[in-house]
Amino acid sequence: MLTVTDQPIDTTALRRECALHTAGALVIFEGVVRDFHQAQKVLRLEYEANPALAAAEYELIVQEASRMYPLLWTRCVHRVGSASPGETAVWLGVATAHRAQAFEACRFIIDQIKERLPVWKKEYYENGESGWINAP
Amino acid sequence: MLTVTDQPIDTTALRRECALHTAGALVIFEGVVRDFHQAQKVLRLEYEANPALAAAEYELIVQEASRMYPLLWTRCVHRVGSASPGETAVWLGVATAHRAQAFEACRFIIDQIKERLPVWKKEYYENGESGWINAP
Amino acid sequence: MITVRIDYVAMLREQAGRASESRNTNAATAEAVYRETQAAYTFTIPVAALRVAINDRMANWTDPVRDGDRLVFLPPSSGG
Amino acid sequence: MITVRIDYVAMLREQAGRASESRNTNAATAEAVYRETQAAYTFTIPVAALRVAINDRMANWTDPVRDGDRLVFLPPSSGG
Repeated sequence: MLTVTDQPIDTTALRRECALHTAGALVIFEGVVRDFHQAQKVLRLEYEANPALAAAEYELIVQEASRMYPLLWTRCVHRVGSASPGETAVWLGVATAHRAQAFEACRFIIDQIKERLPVWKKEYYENGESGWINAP
Repeated sequence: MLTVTDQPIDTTALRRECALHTAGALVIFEGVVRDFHQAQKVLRLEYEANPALAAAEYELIVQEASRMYPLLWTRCVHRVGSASPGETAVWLGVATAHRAQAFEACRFIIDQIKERLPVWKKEYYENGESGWINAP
Repeated sequence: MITVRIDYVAMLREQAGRASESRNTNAATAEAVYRETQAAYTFTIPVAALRVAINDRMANWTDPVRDGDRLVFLPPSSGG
Repeated sequence: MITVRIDYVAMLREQAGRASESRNTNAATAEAVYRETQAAYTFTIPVAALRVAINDRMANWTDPVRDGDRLVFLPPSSGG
């Protein structure tokens, strides 16, 4: 399940959602807002999402992953709105029976998220400029 | 840094230790005590470690990893003593600037931990038997 | 002439100066609708770099548009 | 004749029936010490499957042992 939230991501609550006695391995990825982008100091970011399309695309990604890996549990939260350096922008947890699967499935899902999830990031720099990331 | 503890691992406190504004990616691996081993139901496990040797071996592993990946932060805690299915046996967090490095470094370090860390696991089964894992 | 609803997101919202509109159009495909709005608002993102959703589902640029459809043009993802 | 301290861990502790001992020995290397204790306690783990630490450092089986050394024989890891 994917959730988008304009509040700081509660990593403790998310970790508690995974309470499987059958899981041997849990891999969590967190993307943290960085304070630099190509030598420009980043003061804050604005994330914008289309929640309905993002939720549907996330489910497609998980379906694709579950054809390759025996997933026991996945959960994702993406931040929207204003976020500061050091804050978690995306949290993804993947549980499987064995650790190789957990690493590979988590990597696959986050790579697809970065590529496909309809979420957009605008950075605001110390010099007063701003820019949408990946916009050609 | 590696810590061994005979108390449940406090994943919330560990996550809070990583507060880097420069980190872009954090990958956490958790090994969770499973309730089955080769079709036998596992009631509990006993973990035993040599803490001094384990701490030294972990530092060697991290040194090896840091020659391959630009690590910003690593932290590991291993449970010792009695643990039940569903409890976290090992927690490893690795932060780097970019996500590929974080996945690869975390995977490298946990693989080496499983291979080299002087920690031993004894499983106690529902049928009354028990066994040291990996003992030839 | 049909009427479609268009949501503008991210850079497109800023360049259009609006988050959505109801638009009367003779366009037959999603791509034709985008080219029409691109001309109207001087959007800088080429159609090849965008994806399109129709009625909350990912769609193809060659898909037909019908009266009452809701379109969203999706710039390249930059989440995470 | 020297005296070494040996810590027994995991399966070796169970098979020895003790966690440590001070042992008088004529063994010249870590391997010779292990073979002596293996005979005494009928340890089932072959030396090739073990590692050895001397004075809290990983060591080689061919390393010499000296009076007062502390040895730990390490079964294959099974942590995590």
